[in-house]
Amino acid sequence: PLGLASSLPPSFLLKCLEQVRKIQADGAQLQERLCATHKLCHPEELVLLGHSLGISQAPLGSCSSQALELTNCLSQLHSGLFLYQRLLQALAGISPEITPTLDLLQLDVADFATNVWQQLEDLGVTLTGPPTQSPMPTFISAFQRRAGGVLVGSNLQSFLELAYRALRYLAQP
Amino acid sequence: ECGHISLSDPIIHLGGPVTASCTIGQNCRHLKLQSEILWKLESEFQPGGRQQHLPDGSLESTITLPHLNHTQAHLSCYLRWGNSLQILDQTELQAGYPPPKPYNLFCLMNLTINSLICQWEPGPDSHLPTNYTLKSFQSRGNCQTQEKPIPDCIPAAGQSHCSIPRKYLLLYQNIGIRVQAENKLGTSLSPQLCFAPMDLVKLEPPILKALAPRPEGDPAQPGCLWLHWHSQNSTLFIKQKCELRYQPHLAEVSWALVAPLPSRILRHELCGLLPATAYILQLRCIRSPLPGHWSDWSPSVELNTTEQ
Amino acid sequence: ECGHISLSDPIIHLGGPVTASCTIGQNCRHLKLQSEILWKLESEFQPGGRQQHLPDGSLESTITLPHLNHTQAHLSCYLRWGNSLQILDQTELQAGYPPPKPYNLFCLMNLTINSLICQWEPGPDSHLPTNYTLKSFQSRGNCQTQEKPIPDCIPAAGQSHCSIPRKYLLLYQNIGIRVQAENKLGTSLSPQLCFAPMDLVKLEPPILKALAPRPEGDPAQPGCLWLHWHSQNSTLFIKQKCELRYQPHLAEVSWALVAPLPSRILRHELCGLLPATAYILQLRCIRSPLPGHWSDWSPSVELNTTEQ
Repeated sequence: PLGLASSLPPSFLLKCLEQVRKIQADGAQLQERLCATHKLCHPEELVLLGHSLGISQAPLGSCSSQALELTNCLSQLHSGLFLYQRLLQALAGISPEITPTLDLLQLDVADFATNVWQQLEDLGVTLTGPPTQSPMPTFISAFQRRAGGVLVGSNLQSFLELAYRALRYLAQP
Repeated sequence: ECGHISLSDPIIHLGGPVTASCTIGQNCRHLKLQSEILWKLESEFQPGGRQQHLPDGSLESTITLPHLNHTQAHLSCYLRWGNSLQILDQTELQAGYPPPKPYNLFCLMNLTINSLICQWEPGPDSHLPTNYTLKSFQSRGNCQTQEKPIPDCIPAAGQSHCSIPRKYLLLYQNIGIRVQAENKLGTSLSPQLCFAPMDLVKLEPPILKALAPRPEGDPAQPGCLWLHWHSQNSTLFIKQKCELRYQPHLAEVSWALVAPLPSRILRHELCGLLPATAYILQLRCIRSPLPGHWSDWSPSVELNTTEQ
Repeated sequence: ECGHISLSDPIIHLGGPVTASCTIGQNCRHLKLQSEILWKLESEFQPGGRQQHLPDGSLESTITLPHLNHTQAHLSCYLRWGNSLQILDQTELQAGYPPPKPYNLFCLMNLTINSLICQWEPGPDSHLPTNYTLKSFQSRGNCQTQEKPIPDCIPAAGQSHCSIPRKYLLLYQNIGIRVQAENKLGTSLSPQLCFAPMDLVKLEPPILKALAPRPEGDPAQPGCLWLHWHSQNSTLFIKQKCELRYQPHLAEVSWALVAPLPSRILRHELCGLLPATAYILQLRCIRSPLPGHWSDWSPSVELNTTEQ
């Protein structure tokens, strides 16, 4: 892809792809647990609640194949990961059965965000500090945290799907 | 917050009724509050929700489930929104019974680990998280009056036994003790026991050993065995009596018993046995004349009586 | 206090000298301070005590043991009193070596328990209580600079391994790590390792299973076996390669190897084997092309090839 990725160390993209797959697996387990333990299985039943809680989705426009520009894509990827890391943190106290899965997912997202951030720095991209901090939703009941978990998990999976396609495109020899 | 379920009490008697109401605040104007509120218990819709507009403009549905037969269930409040159903709130119902009275409270004083070990039967499952506590106190008389409280003994989760360390006990003074069971639907107490810990001492099994027949003097008597035994050193300070049981190894013969016997003997001659037969012998001891519990039987010793 | 031993240092290099002095304060007038002070190491008298009266009237004896060869010993100060010997004071000497450098530091990232497990060789016994600590930090480059410290990992007593929980790790960033050994005679450090935890991932063994020969179509080929395998679900996100080894069951034949193989195969036909022979097969996998450690071999599967 136009030598876009030539400026990247060879293993960086392979590691990113592996990290995306790991986060997707963690995310799937979170959704599976929320369904089994709390009968919250369908994100489409929580759209209304999502609006009222203000759970936003992270944009990844500059990673779509038409407008793929490496540093913009990586910057947007980092901002999105940073947003999801904060959203996952806001879900703390979701429920004893779900907490271990949520903690691992959050660690993996933070891990991936750090990786992308450091690669941007190594590429000499001057970042003005952590991305804009949009306000986090406040969950006032256990149910809202669990419903929030379903919505954030579902949004994160779609975000990662886009990211995976872009990274795989960049990783093509 | 757009929808909120409120319950009379989230803890319900199993099989009993539960009434819940789901209120949609008028701050959810974008919900065009003509929609229908629906109820689900786990994943099944529940008919019978009575819906009304409240003076403050909010919308409320109230439902009564006559008999809740789930020990744990999710109750969800839905709103029909366009052609989709939206969950507005969900609450977890827990149903069970008040805790049954614990029974068969039984205690033993173990001098090896220096603790009073008590166990009990918790009774049928109340389906609710239930905490058991062993409550005890030192008492002069027959435990009607409390002399000095003893700290509560909390068993490990799910266990029906607890050990009170020696430092809280006066071994020769009465202790009043009972088990308390407590869950969100109530508390119950086992009958109280009143005893001096030392009177429930259970000794470690004694040590029983075979002896070679008398080397000098009379030839080995056929149908006789020579034994010696002593109880554990840690309990030698206790006056005890013991009993010996024996039976031919293979025969389906019931045990024969020799009692009472002293707690230590250097040389005991057991006769009247079948010659040339393999016998199994065991010994146990009990505090005596003061009260106590029988020790377990000692590990069995296998001996053969001599030929005719 | 009538007699007091003071030591330059109670912790001594094994084989090294130790100097002690025993002082009898003049507040012990009843001891008629003309008596002789004697020294014992364990139960043997030690000659060479130099005795003197101090200005303040107290009596002092000083002794130097040139080579202390006990790792632990009691040093006692005696006074001849009438025709008896009285112990006035006693102190415990400990002798050993400074801690040797721990070596062979080796780490594995275990994704099942989500920890980085490191082990090392402590080296020869220093004869002194020695504390081992796994010290590590996150680092951007090749671990020359410390980005963020990681809490010390303290192994269980007597153990030479320690696990760093995932929450302290960035799996894809370098970590600098070394073992510190410390006792009262000094501290030593193992050589430092620098790696990204994920590059030391050791996968769980894959699951290898036998398959019935192809039911439809071609008859079972003699000298062939049908297998399928997949790695554990928890590691499916990792690109891996695997290798298969097999050998006739009883024959002392070395393993034959088939590699590289993908990490999951629904149906693999292994041919070129001896007909009507029992074979043992095992599979293992490794992260690839990114670095990692080989998994253990899977539990062996035993299969028989068909007749000719």
